[in-house]
Amino acid sequence: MYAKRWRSWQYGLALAGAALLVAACGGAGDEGDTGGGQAGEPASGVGFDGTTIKLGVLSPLSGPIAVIGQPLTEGNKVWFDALNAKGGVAGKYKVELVQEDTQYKPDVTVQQYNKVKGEVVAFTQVLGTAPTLAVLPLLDSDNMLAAPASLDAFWVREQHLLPVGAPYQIQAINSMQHYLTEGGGNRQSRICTMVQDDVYGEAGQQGVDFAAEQLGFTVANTQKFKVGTENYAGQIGALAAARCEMVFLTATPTDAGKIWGTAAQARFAPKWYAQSPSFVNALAKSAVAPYLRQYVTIAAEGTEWGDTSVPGMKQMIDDVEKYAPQQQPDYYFAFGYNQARAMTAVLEKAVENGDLSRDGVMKASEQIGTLSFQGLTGDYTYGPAAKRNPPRSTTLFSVDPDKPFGLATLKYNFTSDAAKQFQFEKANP
Amino acid sequence: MTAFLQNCFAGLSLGSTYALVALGFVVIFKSTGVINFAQGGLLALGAYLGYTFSNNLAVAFGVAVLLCCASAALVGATFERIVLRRMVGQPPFAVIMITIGLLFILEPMITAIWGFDQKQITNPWNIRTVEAGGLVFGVRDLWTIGLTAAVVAAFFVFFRYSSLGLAMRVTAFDPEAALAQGISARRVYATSWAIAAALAALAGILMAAGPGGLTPSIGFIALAAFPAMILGGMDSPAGAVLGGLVIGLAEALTRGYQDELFSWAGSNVSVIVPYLLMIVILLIRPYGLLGTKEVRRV
Amino acid sequence: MIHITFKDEGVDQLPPPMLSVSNLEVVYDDVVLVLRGLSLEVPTGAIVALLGANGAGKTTLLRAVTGLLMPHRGKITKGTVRLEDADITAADPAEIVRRGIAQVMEGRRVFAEITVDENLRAGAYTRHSRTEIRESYTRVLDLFPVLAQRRKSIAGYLSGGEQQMLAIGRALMASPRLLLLDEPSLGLAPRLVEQVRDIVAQINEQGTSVLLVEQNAVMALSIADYGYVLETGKVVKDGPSAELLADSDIREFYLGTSAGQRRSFADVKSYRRKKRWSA
Amino acid sequence: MGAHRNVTRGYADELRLFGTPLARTGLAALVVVFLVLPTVVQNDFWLSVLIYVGITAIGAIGLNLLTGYCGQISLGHAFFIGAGAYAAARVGGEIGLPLPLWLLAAAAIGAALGGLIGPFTLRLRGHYLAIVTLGLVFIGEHLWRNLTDLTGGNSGTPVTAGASIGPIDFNSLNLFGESYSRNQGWFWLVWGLVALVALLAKNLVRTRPGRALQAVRDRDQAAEVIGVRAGQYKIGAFMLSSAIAAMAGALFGSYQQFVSPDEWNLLLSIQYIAIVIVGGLGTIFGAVLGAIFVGALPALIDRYSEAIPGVQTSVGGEGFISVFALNQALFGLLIVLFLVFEPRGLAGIWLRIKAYFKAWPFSY
Repeated sequence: MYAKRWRSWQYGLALAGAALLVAACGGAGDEGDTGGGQAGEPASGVGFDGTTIKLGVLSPLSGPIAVIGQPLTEGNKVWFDALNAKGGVAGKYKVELVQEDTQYKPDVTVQQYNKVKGEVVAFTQVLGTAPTLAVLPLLDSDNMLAAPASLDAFWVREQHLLPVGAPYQIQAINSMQHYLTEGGGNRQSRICTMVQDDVYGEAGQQGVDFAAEQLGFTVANTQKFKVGTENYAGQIGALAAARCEMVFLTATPTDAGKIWGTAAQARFAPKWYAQSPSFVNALAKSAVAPYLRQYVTIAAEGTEWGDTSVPGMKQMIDDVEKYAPQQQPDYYFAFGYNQARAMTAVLEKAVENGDLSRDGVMKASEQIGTLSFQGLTGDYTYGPAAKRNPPRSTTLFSVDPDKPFGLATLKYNFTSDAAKQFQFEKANP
Repeated sequence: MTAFLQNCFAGLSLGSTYALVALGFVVIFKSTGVINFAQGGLLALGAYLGYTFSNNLAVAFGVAVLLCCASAALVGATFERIVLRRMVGQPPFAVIMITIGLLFILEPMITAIWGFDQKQITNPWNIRTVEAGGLVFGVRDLWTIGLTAAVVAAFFVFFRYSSLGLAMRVTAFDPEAALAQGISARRVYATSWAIAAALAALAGILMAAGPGGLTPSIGFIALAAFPAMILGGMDSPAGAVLGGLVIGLAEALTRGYQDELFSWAGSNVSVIVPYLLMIVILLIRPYGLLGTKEVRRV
Repeated sequence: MIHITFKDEGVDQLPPPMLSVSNLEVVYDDVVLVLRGLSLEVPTGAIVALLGANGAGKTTLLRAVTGLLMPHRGKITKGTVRLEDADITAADPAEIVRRGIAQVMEGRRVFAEITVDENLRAGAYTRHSRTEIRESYTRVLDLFPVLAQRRKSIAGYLSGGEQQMLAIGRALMASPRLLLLDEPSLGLAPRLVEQVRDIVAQINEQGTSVLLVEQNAVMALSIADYGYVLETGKVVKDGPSAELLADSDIREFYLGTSAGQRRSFADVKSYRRKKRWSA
Repeated sequence: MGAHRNVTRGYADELRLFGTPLARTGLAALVVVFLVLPTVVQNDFWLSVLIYVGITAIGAIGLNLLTGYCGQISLGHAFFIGAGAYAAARVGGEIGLPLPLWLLAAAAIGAALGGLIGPFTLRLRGHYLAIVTLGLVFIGEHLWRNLTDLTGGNSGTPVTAGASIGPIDFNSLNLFGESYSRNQGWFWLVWGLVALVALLAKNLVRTRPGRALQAVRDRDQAAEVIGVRAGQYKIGAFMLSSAIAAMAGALFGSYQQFVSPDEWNLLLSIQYIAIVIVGGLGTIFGAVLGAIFVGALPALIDRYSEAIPGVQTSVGGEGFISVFALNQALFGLLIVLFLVFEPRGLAGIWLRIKAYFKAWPFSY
């Protein structure tokens, strides 16, 4: 009996020993870093087979946040479709997107990142603050470049991220400046905020607080709300009780619609300024449209959808008509389109350097200098992360159901002095 | 004072919704011993069906409400018939899990059919209000409170005086003895599910007709109705209604006085107030305000 | 075939039996065989007593007749149950009640949380005619004056005897042609046992056939026309009540009134052995 | 000596951890798979899926001790997982304690929190307990959002806890002159811990406290009559399960290197319950099987979604249902099917297969 047991353990140990031997020969080794030839044709390597460049997209393509992820990804696609039709990067390398659904969850994003990192040159979209923060350490250790699809201010200083557009804080600061100078308010006005209880909301709040310090006003009342709340009567009641004359709103469309609906119902009518992601076209066609028209100003960038006097918008509208005619006017779409433009600039530079490896892409991202988005968003000065300077301009819109995207320009492309003062820092120093 | 009353009104409106959902929980729990986690899914389904009736098929809103309640009731009874009937006699968590499974099946079906974007139900209330005594009353809120009161009253009349109501009560008490009277337990179970689903659907469409419109997350409200059910006592329909109103009022008042009284506890305390209240009450009364004590046998 | 002398008419006849169970086999949990080919009959208008020790299968027989095996994971695997001309083997319980069989379950099982009136209403669940229900209700209250006094009381607050009356009253609300009673005397004081017996006799006189399951054989046989003795799922003896009452084995085992000659266990065994051979 | 290999002679045989030679061979095979797999599957995607699965398995073992062996339904597992993750961030990352210490610290914090909640289990039964622990998830989420110093608030917190035991650093493993990737190292670390926790749990349930737990599950008052102090065991089981959950959370956080309050939600709790049920209640092995099944299935579907008809895999692509929706619906369907047709879960199926071969060639 004992002997028998011993034998089977021996057997097990022997197997284990053999396994260890096999294991010893199975190290990961290096991930295929293929250094490119100098300033010639870039050598093929991970994500580049000599003719096609593959880019990753990590986006919630399903689930509740898909309403953001889908148009964003469509924006990526339309840009690259147009680019490919012109020959591709540097006129010869086609771009192909590898899309993975993250469901907006950090752990799934990490898995999906691991899934595609071995077949792409860079990521042209990672959507969501938490998912981006979750892959950030991996980007650092893999020396991979990714374009985040959110306007968080701390992306500016991350070398492995390629942000576009003016961060949320800038939108808030410029809005406050506008309210105090042209919007009918003054330093004594009762200025309030309503922000969602997450990183995005905190960014808006941070902008308003910064503006308060710079412009010399105080925030009379702040209401935070949980994303997906069904009943906003309490918050609106509190804002009304605080006799707010102006409320800065940081929300996403679903919540914003409920908030404005509740406000309209409570006959609470301050001047609202709202962060760009708060608005979607559908709101301009909803029952609260008259209220929005009267009281709401949206802070965003660029120009009205369909304003062909701006070259970037003309190009985008042309591309949409050609490659995605079913696409509705959408703020997120434009964002995705801009992301793709920034990524293309990096790839062009990398091809010019003759190096499409990860190191080459990272190097190129530091070399692209100031990139113009043709009026779709402000020009972005790239370079080493410490020296980057994002655009600080904002365009204010009023709600107008007759416009394609439901927004009419109120004040085009301005930069407040306060916004110029804003300093950008890393997420987790 | 005005602010206080305004908050109370908001609380009553919210509490009515909780009461409807919690009453549904209790009806199912009392007669079948099952906690129905799919209630939120049924609520969302009801609201979306209401949207389809009102917007796509353009029936009058009142008719849409009736139709959505009826169709949700049908779905509820079908669930019971196809799946839960097989689970009689299984341990409670297994049955809880089954309802969670059903919720997981229901949710993607809803979003596959109707999508994720916000829908506006064509309805006569929208954001209309009436003003009285310095207070602003949303027409939809008034209807919510009124309809809830009517439906709850109708339920109690049904439960107390109709023979099916009696059958539900005696089946809850002693299923086998009820069976011996010729009371079909199957019919009682299916009826309970149908009633609960219809109540949820009503809550759903009332919410969807509000300023918020309709999104798939509407079903989450059911999670806050759990404390309402527990607070009142899981087997007490009156307790569910009471619990719903208490939770609704507590939530709205905490929200209203967040800045003055609760800023120390962090923002949005009101969101967890239902759970905190539930825990406090359970510490004092382990079977809720009106629940009956479970008999423990060795 | 059973021959019964009807007290009222005083003539021999062969009426179609109200209930006939033939060759019934019932299995619990797919493994435990409880009834092994049991056959019995309840003639129309008769009181039939079913005697037997604990575990003999009396309650199982009642469950099989009323369709209540399912909640106990039991199944009829063989044999038939007929109510007059209809085959009701494994029929739906509600259907069986509707056809005219009502049952007073062992342990009374009144709905303790609701009132006496509501209990009685629950008993009439399968009926729809309001006037007929009204009639039954008056009849029950006449039969049980004690219930008439406590119509609005919560059933759980009634005494044991009152609850037994309520359980019988509730069964009568279904206006049954056949009433099944499972141990109605269990746990009652002797005076109440007598009362229950008188009521059963009275119900029977009003035209309801009765199958009375009892361990109290004296009480049962004192009102029954015919009796069956059940052992381990089979009928081991049957006959007119008077005959059974006179039977020394029965006296020994169920009446406890034997003179004391045959007390040894071996004697018991002989009796059993004999019965098994003959079965 | 001549007895059949499966005959048990007395309690000592019955209580052995791995009774039969068959089990021992199976164990050896598992050890081989454990050692070799990361070197064969070098794909970072599959490795990271398996690492998450392993972490989940640890948490599921904890929940199974509570639900499967003690009969208490907890929907609050996500709360303890979250607590563990933040513990790793602070103790392992900020203070910089080594892996064994931050794991133990997380377990201690989990146990302490469980001890706070545990007394509820004495007063509340069945459904009431389920809903109260559900409340715990929401209250927890509120805490995580507002205890900014501890959790980083809404922005979340990086977790920089190290992963070395003595000289072995699992983040960049170097053995026998061969270097291994972080994912390979973590695979060995996590699955090694799975084995350790499973062994400890199995050891617990076959000894006196484990039998007491099961007695409490089956009838707590009866257990008390025969001298089991049900109250102590209930709280103890709750603390133990929370401690294991917190360990899983700590591993989760330090593997992912970043955590945010959105992750510790009700869905996570439900997923754990589902794992325990799909795997089979009251079996340690089942918890691991369930974790593999529930964790790897979505990844499999996702990986091969192109091949499934009617599934939309990209923006503007064909199909009526997204991969995510399909996953969710399948998940729900699986739970329902399992409970209806095989309440004993995967472990039950496994037992049936085993029983079949044991009795072979006889069908019964």
